[in-house]
Amino acid sequence: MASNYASQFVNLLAALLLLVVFAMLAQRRILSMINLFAWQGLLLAVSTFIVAYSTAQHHLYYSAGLTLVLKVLLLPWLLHRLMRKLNVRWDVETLINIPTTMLVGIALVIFAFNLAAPISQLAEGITRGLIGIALASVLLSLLMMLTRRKAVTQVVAFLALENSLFFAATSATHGMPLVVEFGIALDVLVATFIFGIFFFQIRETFDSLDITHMEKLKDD
Amino acid sequence: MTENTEFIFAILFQLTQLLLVVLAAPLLSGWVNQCQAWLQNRSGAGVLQPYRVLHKLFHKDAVIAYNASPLFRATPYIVFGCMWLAAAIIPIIAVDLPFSRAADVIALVGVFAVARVFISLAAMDIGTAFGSLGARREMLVSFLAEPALLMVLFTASMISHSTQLPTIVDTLAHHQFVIYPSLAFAALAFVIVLLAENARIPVDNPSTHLELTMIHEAMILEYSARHLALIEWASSLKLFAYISLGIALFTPHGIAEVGNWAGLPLAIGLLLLKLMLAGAGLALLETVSAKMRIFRAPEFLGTAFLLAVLGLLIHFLLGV
Amino acid sequence: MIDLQLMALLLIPLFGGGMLAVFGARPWAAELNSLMSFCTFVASVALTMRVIDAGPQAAFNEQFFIDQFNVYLVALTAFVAFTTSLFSRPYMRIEQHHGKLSVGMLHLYYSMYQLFTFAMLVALTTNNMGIVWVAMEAATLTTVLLVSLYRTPASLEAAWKYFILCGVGIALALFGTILLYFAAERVLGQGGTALLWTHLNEVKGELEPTVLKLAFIFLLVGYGTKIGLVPLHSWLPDAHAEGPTPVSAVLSGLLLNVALCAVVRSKVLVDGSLGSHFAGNLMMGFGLLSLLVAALSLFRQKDIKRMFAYSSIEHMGLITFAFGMGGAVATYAGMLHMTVHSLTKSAIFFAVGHAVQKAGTQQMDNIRGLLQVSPTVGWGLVLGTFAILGMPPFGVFASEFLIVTTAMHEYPWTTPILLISLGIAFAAIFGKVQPMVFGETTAKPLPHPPALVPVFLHLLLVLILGVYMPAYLSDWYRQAAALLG
Amino acid sequence: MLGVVGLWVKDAARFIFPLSAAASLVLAVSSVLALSTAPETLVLPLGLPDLPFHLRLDPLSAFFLILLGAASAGISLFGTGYFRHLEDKTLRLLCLEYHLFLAGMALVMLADDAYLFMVAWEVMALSSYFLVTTDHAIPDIRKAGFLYLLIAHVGAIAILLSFGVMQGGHGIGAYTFDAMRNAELSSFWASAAFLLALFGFGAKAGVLPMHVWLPEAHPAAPSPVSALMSGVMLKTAIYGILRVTFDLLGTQLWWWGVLALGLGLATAIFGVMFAAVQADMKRLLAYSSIENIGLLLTGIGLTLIFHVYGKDTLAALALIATLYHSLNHAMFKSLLFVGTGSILHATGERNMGRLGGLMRKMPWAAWLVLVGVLAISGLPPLNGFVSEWLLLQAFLLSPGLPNDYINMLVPVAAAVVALAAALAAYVMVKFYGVIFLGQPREASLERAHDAGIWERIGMGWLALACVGLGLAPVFVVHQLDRVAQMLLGVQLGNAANNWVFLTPVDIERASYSPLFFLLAVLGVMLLTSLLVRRLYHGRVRRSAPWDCGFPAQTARMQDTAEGFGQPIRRIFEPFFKIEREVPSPFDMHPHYQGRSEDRLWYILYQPLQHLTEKLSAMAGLLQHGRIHLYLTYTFVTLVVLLLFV
Repeated sequence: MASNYASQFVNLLAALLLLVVFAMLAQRRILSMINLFAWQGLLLAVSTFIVAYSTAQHHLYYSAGLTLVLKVLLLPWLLHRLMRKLNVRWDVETLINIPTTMLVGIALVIFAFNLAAPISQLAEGITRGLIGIALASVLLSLLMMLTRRKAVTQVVAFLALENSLFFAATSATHGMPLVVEFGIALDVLVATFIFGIFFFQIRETFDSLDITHMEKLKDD
Repeated sequence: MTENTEFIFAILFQLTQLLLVVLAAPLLSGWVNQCQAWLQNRSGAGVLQPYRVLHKLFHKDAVIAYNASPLFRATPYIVFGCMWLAAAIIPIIAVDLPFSRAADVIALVGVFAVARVFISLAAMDIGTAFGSLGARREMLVSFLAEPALLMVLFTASMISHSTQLPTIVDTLAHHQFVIYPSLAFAALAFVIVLLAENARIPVDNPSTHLELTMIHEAMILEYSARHLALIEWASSLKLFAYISLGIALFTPHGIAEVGNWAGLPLAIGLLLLKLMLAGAGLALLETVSAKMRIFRAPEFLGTAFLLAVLGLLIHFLLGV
Repeated sequence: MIDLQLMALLLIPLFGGGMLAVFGARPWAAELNSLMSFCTFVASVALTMRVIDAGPQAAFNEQFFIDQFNVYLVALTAFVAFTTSLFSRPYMRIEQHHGKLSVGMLHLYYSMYQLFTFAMLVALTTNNMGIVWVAMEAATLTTVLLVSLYRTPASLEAAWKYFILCGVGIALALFGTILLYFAAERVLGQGGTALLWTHLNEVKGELEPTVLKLAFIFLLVGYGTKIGLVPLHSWLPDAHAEGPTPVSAVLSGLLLNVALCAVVRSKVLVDGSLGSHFAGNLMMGFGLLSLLVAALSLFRQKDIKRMFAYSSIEHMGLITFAFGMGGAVATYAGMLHMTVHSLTKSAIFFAVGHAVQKAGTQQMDNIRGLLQVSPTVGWGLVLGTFAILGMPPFGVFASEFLIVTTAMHEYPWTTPILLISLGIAFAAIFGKVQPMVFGETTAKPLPHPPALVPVFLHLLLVLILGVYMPAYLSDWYRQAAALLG
Repeated sequence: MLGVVGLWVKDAARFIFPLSAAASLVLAVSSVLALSTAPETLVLPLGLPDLPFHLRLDPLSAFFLILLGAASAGISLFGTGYFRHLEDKTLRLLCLEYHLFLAGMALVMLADDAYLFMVAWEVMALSSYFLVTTDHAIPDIRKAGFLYLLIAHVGAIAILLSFGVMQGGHGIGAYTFDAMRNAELSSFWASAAFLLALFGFGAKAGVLPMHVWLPEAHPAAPSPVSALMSGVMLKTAIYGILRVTFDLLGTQLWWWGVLALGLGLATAIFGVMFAAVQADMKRLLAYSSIENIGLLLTGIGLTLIFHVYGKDTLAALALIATLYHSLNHAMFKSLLFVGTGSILHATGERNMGRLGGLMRKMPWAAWLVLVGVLAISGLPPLNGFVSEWLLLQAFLLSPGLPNDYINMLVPVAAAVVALAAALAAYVMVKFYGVIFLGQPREASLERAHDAGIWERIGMGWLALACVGLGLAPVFVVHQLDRVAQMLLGVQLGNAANNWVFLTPVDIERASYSPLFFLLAVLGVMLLTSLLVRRLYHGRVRRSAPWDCGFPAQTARMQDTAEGFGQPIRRIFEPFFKIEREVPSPFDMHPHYQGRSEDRLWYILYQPLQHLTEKLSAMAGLLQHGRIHLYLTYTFVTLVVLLLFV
């Protein structure tokens, strides 16, 4: 009974997650993108928590907590600080205009669902069809990466990608082994720090975070 | 008749022919010149003129350029030797000649080539403009004439399944009489080759010393006295060899078989007749045709080459 | 016992990283670095001996697993890491002398170098597909810092591209891993063992094909980015060209192998489960594409390190192709080629490093007359080039011989591509190297004597592998080939 | 024997060259012995696992080892003198490469498994490359070396592929030649193997249209090296073709023979035609090597045709002609190349237009080279003529093949061969006449010095070989019969029954006796000279040559190399790409220059080059710096792959 509710709730969260990704895709302002990223993290944490509760896997509690700390509090805070330090508040300039991006996004979602259909037949219990959503949001975040022009936004998109992966890991497959998850979390953290360092270096060498400056290396 | 008497006869024939050719060769060229003279309404110097010329030349002191190398001096002897050998191994009066085992038709062509290469090298030895000019033209003419000659000989040897001159002649002369259309082409080609190789009009003119046209004369310009005599003798030997080769290939009939004493006089008689006819024909040809530009010569010889190949192909097509 | 050895192998570089994080600024940091790498090498040798004696074994309740396949990569990695540390000692000194590097940078370099070794060794030895992923990510992060060591705009750009592209790739690989787990947990149940390769390998027949197909695609695209398969290779030339030369050496000599090892492992699972040649065909396709495109790109390179980076892509393509063909001979050849390629390519990069330092530029048009200015470097480059171009009697030829002939026998339609690519690659590289080593020049000698022992040591090994392979080595390879099927 | 080889490789100072010459002699002699004995095999503990190095010494390899030994003996002796002047460092390096080269060639002929064969093959190529680029300061030489090694390598890959086709069964063990002999191939795959092998070996031999490297590389190399490359290395390719076609491949098809025949004829004519117009003496020789390779290939093609149609005696005849000719070519071509070497030493000049009259300055070289010239022009009684004679015999005996087209083809082919031979004589007269005869065209030539003692010995040995091979054909053919026996299972039995007359088939069909010929001519010469002196006198007076009334003649007015080649250029105009600079009537310093180039280069190779460049430009577009694009690649790849599962 509970598991039934739980599964519905998780599905709802999954839908929300996808929505958030779309929102990020459509988003023009960096700061709100970062906030959306925080929201995504929150949804992730909650869904993980519910899965942990309903399937009674204790290590999932840890990873839920980890997510909460890392992706809802720490990373957004870091990013905010960065933004303030580098005082980048300008709007996001995309390479492809937003509506087109959205349309491509829709297509991707359909594609992902079709792809995942046979798999979700296999999945039992509460996690039916979450693979599809996870896949969709992975592809969407990838799309986001390659349409954004600023280093920061690319990084946020990258983190969103990690989020959706994490979602797949916890919700779709009831969580990976704990050691793996810790490893993943650690890597994400380190990655973010390195990103931070990079921002400063890029900023001081190119005095801008626009990565269109970084197109010197090519075969000619 | 026993084995070794037969062999002795063969040797005898061979020696006779050796002497015969070397002595008769100048006579033939003399005959050709005489015929030309008659055709051109000149009285002519007489058939024996070549002998007188040779005799005179042998008497003179040889004059050689300062920088002449031993090669230059050895060449006349080499050329003479080669030509003599060549003329000696072509069966004209009798089929079985021991020497001709040593060199079949391909080797025969080789012998001619040796003489030619040496005389060209000698011509370039002194380093006058004419020598190398003549050598170049000689090689130019020959590199087309030689394959043509080979093709002619191949046609004959295809017919007789042999490259041995005696065997060829034997097949053509002493077996039942067959008409070979392939040989007709070959004969035509052969005549052209003969004209070219013996420095005859229309390819070359033996009696001119006009630098721009001469080939053979340009090469031997530096030779004098006995060297010149040997070379002249050699070229008349060459003419003799070619004509007798033609006779052997195309009209061998009446040639004596081994040790056939009875047939011998007839054979010799016939041979003389053929030679005289051939010489007269040659004179006629030279009289009626004009010397052509040096660069027409390749086309001329190319025709010969093609004719010869055609003859070979026809042999394959018709099987005869 | 095995646990101890393994621990030694893994902890020495970790500890070394710590040490150098502390003492990295000292003048003797370079020696310390080499020492640490040497200890690692010794440990790897010990481990190898054991595995050769006692066969495959697991350690740390199966989290780590060592068989003939990865142990030889372990030995190779440790060895090349060691020689590279030897090479980097004078190289970095010279760079410092030329004012390209500060002490702080060196500090970072040494510690990261050790950590990088550690990450690679973990990725090789672990049995857990998840931890493989973690280690690969860690390796990426460390090398990113190494690539951007010079802090020049170019190096930053290269590092950034490297970071983003490999990050994305790795992320996709993670998704693949998750799918793998998704399929596995339904057979092996929840929790720890479901990602252990050994277990997966036992039950690969029962795994769900559709999921594994999907998983393999993600894994291939993910780790393929790291291998540098076309069209995922875009980061590779930049990273190789802009990073310090020792890093380029270990990148193309080692990291690519490690990634390839992961792909091969998963290929075994997938084809096992599908019972078809799906994964193999994919790998063959990518291999051929990489071979062709890399060969063509070689033609236009002006930067020497860039060119050899492309040659790495080319060879990785060849190896992937070989593993994709499968079968005893091809797999054997693939592993042999991995070995000789790492040795040769790192040797070439050593020589190139000094050549560049001599000429003061990476532009090949400005590098001339190496044989004249310093014969050792010149000959090193010439021989290395001929080795990498597959000229006998070097070992690269041995493996190419087997690969090409097997391809001719099994998949004849691929051979035109092989013929064309190898021909073009030869023309390109040889035509560019020849004028560099020959001819006249005016270049000044180096402040420190160049380190050429590693170069010739590697080339010697490659030469020996070309004409003579000790029996135990070949048995070892053969067992590994048997493992991979 | 390999011990000897190993000894070669060991690097030492100057005395190594005579040593290696001795070693080559030992090699040659031991191979002569090996020719008659049964094949010996040897397995070394080296090589790949399951595929140790297999060595095998059978009549075929023995024959080519004889060739190698005999030729390299003379060349090494020559080299002793030739390399004397190098400074020590270069000499050591060169010595090492030189002997690696020799060892590589020897191993190629001994190899009995694909791997060893390829290793030796590439070692040979690599060492010869380094030898070619000995003085690499000159850009042209670097270019030549590059072209050479590139074509060699592509050819090697083709050979590799053909081995891949022929391999017997699976596993690494399948690459021994024995396994290949036993492998059953469908006619399609057999043809594939043959074509690949023909391409690969042809690239090494300089068969049309892969010949372009040859006229570049031969002149670039030091003369003894060019001699080795032209005399011996090209033969390794012939060896390879024979080995693959008749030994490894069980079945042959008739059209292989036709293909080889056609290619061979084209190559022969092409080579000699270009040789005729060259002004650089080594280029001239290189082109003449192309011609000879063409003749050899023709012989192989003929052998194939006869063999396929079961006319095995004729096949044996053609094969023996081929082998004989390769032996001859090894001798006289090496002789000529080392000859040019001593000319280079004496004058430092490769352009024939600046030579001339050297016969007075360097008589030794001149007379020895003359032997080579006469031999290569195919004049009796020297060796060149014998092999041509045998080849033509093979052609003449051919009729009666079941295939009419081939019956038509054969006489034409014979005609072409004859033409090529005649042209070769032309070329050689030009070569010798312009260089050695006439008057020196440059004042500097007055200082030319004759070849040193070592060089004389080397050349003498080679010249001796030419004469010997020419005078004792019966013996040689008898030896070659063993090879024919091995490859075709048939012998030319009655070749040896008459020691003075060479009668390949039957005394009634054809016979030739060089010895007799020589004696006859010499006898006649002696006789005549005696008679002339006896009947008349032997007086000689020296004077200036006749200047035909134009006293201002200079040596420059002699016929130049270009001039000598001009008729050929004129006759075969369409085959050349001719560039002329003709002076205008008003030039104060009139200056004429004509260059004849190879059209094939422009028809075949340049387009290839352009195509590759275009493709690589397209590949370059992939990599143009924008990270978004790179991400897109990843994305697209992923999506496409996902679509296709």
